[in-house]
Amino acid sequence: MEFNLPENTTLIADTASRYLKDNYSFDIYRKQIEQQDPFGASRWSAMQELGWFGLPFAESGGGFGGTLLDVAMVVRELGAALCLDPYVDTVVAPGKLLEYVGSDATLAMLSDVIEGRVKLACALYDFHAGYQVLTPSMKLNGRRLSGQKNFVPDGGFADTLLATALADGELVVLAVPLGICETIRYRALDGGRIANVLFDDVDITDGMILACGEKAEQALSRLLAYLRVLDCARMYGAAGALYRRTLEYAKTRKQFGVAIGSFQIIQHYLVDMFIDLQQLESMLFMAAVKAESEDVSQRERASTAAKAYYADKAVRIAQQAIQIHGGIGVTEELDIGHYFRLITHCSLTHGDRAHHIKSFSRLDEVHQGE
Amino acid sequence: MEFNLPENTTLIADTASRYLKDNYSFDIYRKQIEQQDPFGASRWSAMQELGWFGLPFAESGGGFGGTLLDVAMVVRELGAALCLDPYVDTVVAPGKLLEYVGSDATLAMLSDVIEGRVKLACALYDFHAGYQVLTPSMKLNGRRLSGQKNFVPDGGFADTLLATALADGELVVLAVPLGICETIRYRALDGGRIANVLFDDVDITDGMILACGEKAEQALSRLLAYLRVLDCARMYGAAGALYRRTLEYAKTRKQFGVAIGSFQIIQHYLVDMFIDLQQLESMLFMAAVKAESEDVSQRERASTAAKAYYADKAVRIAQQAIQIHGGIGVTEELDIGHYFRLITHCSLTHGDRAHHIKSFSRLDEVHQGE
Amino acid sequence: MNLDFTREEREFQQSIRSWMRENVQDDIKRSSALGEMLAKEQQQKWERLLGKQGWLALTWPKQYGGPGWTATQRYIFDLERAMAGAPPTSPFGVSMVGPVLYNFGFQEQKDRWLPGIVSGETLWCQGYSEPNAGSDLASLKTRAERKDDHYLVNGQKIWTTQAHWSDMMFCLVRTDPTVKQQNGISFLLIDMKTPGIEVRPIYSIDGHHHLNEVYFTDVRVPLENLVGQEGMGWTIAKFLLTHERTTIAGVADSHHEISRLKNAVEESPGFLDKSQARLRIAELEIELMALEYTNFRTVAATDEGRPLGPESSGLKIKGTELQQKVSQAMVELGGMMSLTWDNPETIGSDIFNRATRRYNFLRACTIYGGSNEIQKNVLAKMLLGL
Amino acid sequence: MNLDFTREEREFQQSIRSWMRENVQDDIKRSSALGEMLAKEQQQKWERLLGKQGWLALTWPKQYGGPGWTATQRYIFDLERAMAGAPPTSPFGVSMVGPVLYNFGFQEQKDRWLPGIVSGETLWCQGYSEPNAGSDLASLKTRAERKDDHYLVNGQKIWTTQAHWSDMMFCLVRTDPTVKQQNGISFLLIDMKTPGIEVRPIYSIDGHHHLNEVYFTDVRVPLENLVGQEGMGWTIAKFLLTHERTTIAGVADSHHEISRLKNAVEESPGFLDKSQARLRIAELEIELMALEYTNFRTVAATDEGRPLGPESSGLKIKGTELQQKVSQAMVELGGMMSLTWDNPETIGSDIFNRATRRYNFLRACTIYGGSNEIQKNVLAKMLLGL
Repeated sequence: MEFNLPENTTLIADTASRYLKDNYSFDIYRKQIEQQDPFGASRWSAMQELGWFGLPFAESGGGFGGTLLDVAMVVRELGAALCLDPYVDTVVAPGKLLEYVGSDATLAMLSDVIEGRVKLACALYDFHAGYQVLTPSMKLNGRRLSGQKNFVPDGGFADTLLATALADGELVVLAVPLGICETIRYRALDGGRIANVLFDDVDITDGMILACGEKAEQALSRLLAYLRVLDCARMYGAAGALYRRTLEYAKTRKQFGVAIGSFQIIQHYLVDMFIDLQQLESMLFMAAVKAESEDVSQRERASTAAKAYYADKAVRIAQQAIQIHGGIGVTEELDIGHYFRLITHCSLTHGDRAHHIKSFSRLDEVHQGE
Repeated sequence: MEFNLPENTTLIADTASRYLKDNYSFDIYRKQIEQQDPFGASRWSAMQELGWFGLPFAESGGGFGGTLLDVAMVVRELGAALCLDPYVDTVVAPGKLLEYVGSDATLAMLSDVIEGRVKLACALYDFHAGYQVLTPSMKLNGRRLSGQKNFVPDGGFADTLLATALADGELVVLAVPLGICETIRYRALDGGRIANVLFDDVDITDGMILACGEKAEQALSRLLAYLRVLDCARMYGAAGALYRRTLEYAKTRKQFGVAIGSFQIIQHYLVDMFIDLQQLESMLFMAAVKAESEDVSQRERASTAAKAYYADKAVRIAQQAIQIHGGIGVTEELDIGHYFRLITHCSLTHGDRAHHIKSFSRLDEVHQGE
Repeated sequence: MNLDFTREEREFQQSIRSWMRENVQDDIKRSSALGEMLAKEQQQKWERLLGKQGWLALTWPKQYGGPGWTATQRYIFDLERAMAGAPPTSPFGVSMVGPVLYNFGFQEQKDRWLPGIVSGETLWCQGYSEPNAGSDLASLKTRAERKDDHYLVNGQKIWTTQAHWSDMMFCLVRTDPTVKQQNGISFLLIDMKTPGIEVRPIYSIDGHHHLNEVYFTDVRVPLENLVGQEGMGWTIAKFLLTHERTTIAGVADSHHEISRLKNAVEESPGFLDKSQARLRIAELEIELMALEYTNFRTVAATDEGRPLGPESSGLKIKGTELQQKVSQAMVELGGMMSLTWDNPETIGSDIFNRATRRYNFLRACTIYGGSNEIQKNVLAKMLLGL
Repeated sequence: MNLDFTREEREFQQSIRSWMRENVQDDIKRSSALGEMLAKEQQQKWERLLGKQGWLALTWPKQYGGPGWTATQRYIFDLERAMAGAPPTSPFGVSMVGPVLYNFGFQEQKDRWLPGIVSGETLWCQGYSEPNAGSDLASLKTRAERKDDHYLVNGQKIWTTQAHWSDMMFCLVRTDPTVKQQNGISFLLIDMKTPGIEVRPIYSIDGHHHLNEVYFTDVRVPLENLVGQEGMGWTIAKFLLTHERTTIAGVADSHHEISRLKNAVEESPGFLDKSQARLRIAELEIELMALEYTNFRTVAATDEGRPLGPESSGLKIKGTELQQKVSQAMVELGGMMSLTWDNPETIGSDIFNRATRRYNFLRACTIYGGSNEIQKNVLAKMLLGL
């Protein structure tokens, strides 16, 4: 067993951290959440220059062969910086789906993603099916696609969706240009851009069907394990930032003539946050390593456990950070409340706590270490 | 609305408290839990002299017409005194069952209970059926009774059981002399006496069948609402005693040169206990008043809510009392740990927390005040 | 012991219910069903309507414009109000400065200010907190210097709820900086239109503007706007803390919220594990019951003229914790439907779509009015006899 | 980062597992399956068996009798031990006085005492707590007066686990009452057969006798039983607190307990809502995962020779809380089956029938070894830099 971040991963994380420090700020974030246009061309190309576009993907497909752990460290830094640039939603998620499908057509599309030539987003959810991604409510009848997709995190600028539907009860993954759908964009809880997309008897051509049946299901299953871990990574970045800010605040903020950190109750709150953060970090590392496993039960076990744990403990850290900050913590002025929203947001994407506890309870136990 | 204890109820509670102070003690309790014989004839007749035997029952049946609230205050004092004398199990519970059935035969038996001429116990549970009292696993085939009853709180001395069974799928309540059954007695968690009773093809005579079908079910439903409230009353007595002892301990016990009550964390623990105790008291009053209602939904709603709440908060108070006491709290020497066991015990009788939350979630909501 | 309402009380309840059914406007009901905040105009229209009925200053003695109700009636009114989807009324006039005025004010002050509160015409705000005096109020710094015919006020208040809506502020100011912290504080009424007052919005993380900073630069306040004597500010502030409020536990509004939650779950488009969700709601309902009956005891005690004990701190603590739990359950049971912020159309369920607004805002309810930690400190002192 | 065991480690695991399968006696397995405490004879027989294998003093340097394992191997051993239904070994000899002796003891002391620990022959107990010095150890009063060739010990210890089983006690005593609290404390080894020692049982609320009071009346302890110098007792005690223990979080035993709980639920006579119960167990398993991987990081850090940070306090806190939660779940999922205390036969499920024993006993695990509140105080000082 070896629990250190590989040198290369540390380098990736440090670079991400430095890049965000130099190129992102709470001010930029606050402007970004007010804008329809998510972010300028400059940060999009910066991401590409940093190698983030290729990072999650196998070298054989033109990627840089980074591990989920590598990607998670980037996403952790994005969370810590409160950065809304939709790296996961418009690069990682659709890219991994294409990679997991692994056909000639999807690998060709993947290389467009890596080169930054297309802007994709995954449309996996609708409010009828909820977190049951294998049974979307959208239907493909022959060549006609009808239904809707909700909560599509397209960053406000995707041009093509990778959407799921059922065709005769069988899952299909389609690539549909957004131009032929009715799209309503709005803001999500974390400030990012999200869309409702209506497919009103849309014509589907052969080339749009990327995968079906078991192939589609397997690709989706792998994708979701991957994405749950990135949810955790983002929450970890935010929770860590909250902890550091709150600790600092407790040291400096005075009440009744003394720093509030001198009150035992505040001390114990901080200790609880610290301990939970330690455990969250362990869960993140664990899940990042195991969620790429070939073994579906390992993937599911690790990623559902981590997400369920985060939806409890990271949320609690965010709540306590506000409580310790007092009134200032619930204002738009300070970043505290924004991290709080980010964490609530991530606790609900790709399965919430109840969903994951239930999934976990139905997995067979794998004896640790076997 | 009027929230004071009626004068008469206060008198009953004060008398019970004084009686127990004069006639019961932690030393007596400690001897009692070691003895097979539950308690001497003197406290049995004292109970009768105090009027407790008649208290729970209607005047028309020879009782004193006390309310559930009256009985609950007696039981609260028994809990506060850690008294194991099986008043509820051998007088109240069987007596109320007889009263609720309300036939000539059962009312005659009830008058024997009130006069102290019989020693009964209710045998409602077995480990197969668990808390599902309407579907016991014991079977009555024609005149032959087969099966077992567990967790029978007969105080170690009952001579006749009021037992439930199914006859052709229909619930029956029987009065069975313990002499014709195989009985194994042992100690329960709270130190009281409890029995397993095996019915090995036992002959049942006509007179033994007290009620069947809907009549039996209704009597049982009313009984259980009543008993849940008494569970709460006993826990309230114990939790109150724990709170007072813990508060006193925090004022006097020194560590690091100061009373431990001067530490903010201990202060907040105590405040939490105090606040929960307040709410527990409100729930007890509420449930005691409503669980005698003719309206089944009121009875169920009040008594299941109270019991579920107690199984959470009274348990938590008991845990915190130990934590604040430190090592001394987990010894047999001190009463703290014994109250702790009593509370755990009562949280599991007549339905545990999960059972009651589930029952409650299935009741229709009644708009408060209507 | 009788935990049911009397026949008279039930009749009273029926009459309030009918009135609410006829008088709560549709736009208010709609906002309430979605858990949205009202606009100033809606809120004030509603309060004026109540004022016209004589139903605004509920706890006040009849002579000052109270309806002469018992605490039980007030509780019933509040419950019916909440269940009808009407908002709570602003506490600053009727629950705070009003009682201060009729207890400590001169006749002229009563004549001048009480009618506007009773009718809902004058909107008040509370100038207590300062940037470095939140939970530690005694350290406040806003200075009111006595000049010939006025006080000259300089300083800053913060977290001033609805200052941007208000006509008047009641305010704690330091009139004597030379004496011990609490002693130099006075209770002053300030017209918000006085020159030198600047109100700056603070946006909360629910995306709304409730709170403000208020800056005072050489603001001239007439001497007759001092309530009581100079230096009595602390006494008055403490008086207010123990002043009875049947609504401190938020029972009525939690009833309303839980019923919204139940509706949302039952009408949810279907993917929810409803039996699982019902268990969670059952736990909340049971907690509300415990809170409600504890609150009833306070109400009953008030009706019998008995003094309030430490229960009321407990009610505030439990009540706010429950509000947070209910709002968190609403967010979490909403799942992805709670992810939405400014969606122009319903996605599955409006209630869930708006759930995080209230959840975010309610993080403040364990902070304001003395954080729950401070409440526990105070309560501990009483219990331990420190 | 590699979170799987290496091939060597897996082979090691297999060999330990086979050994356990063959060597854990049936009576021990039976007790363990029911969550019962072992008798002294069973416990000592087991420890001697491990001693014979050289598997008792796991963390010790090879020269003193340790097996030379990595922390990972020790973790694997502990896991396989627990899952095989074998008890944890007593910590007082191998984890406490042993490391003190080889770090602070004279050669003679090492020669005299270490072999008995390594072999499992000598049983030790820990004389720290006193009636008025529990969490506040520095205020201890047991006096050791230096005479010509011995210390004369008078005083009382309390909460002395297994004192009634023990051959030896290591003990904190006050050798100098004139200096500041911590400074006058020394670390003394006392033969439990010395005249003047009286051991009185304390029964715990699980109904068992683990704990004792130990009274010292003019007990003569040879001068050579002093470890280190006079006044070094506090230093040694602090050393022990930071001494590595891979088992502080109780991960292995929590695995075993959760697996017992799962068995009990799955084999329950049927009235349980099993899917409901499985959700509760899932939550516990997930918490255990978080604890386990945090523990792994400590283990890995130890193997790499990195110093332990504040994580270990966190492990103790989380680990004990989890043990309590698991035992509470076992009691509550047992329902009425948990009501039994000394039933002579199984009622539904043995595991549930005995569940409250462990639940009761484990209330102490957040108290002993420095209560969790004290642990948090210490941790807070480190975090806040106080």
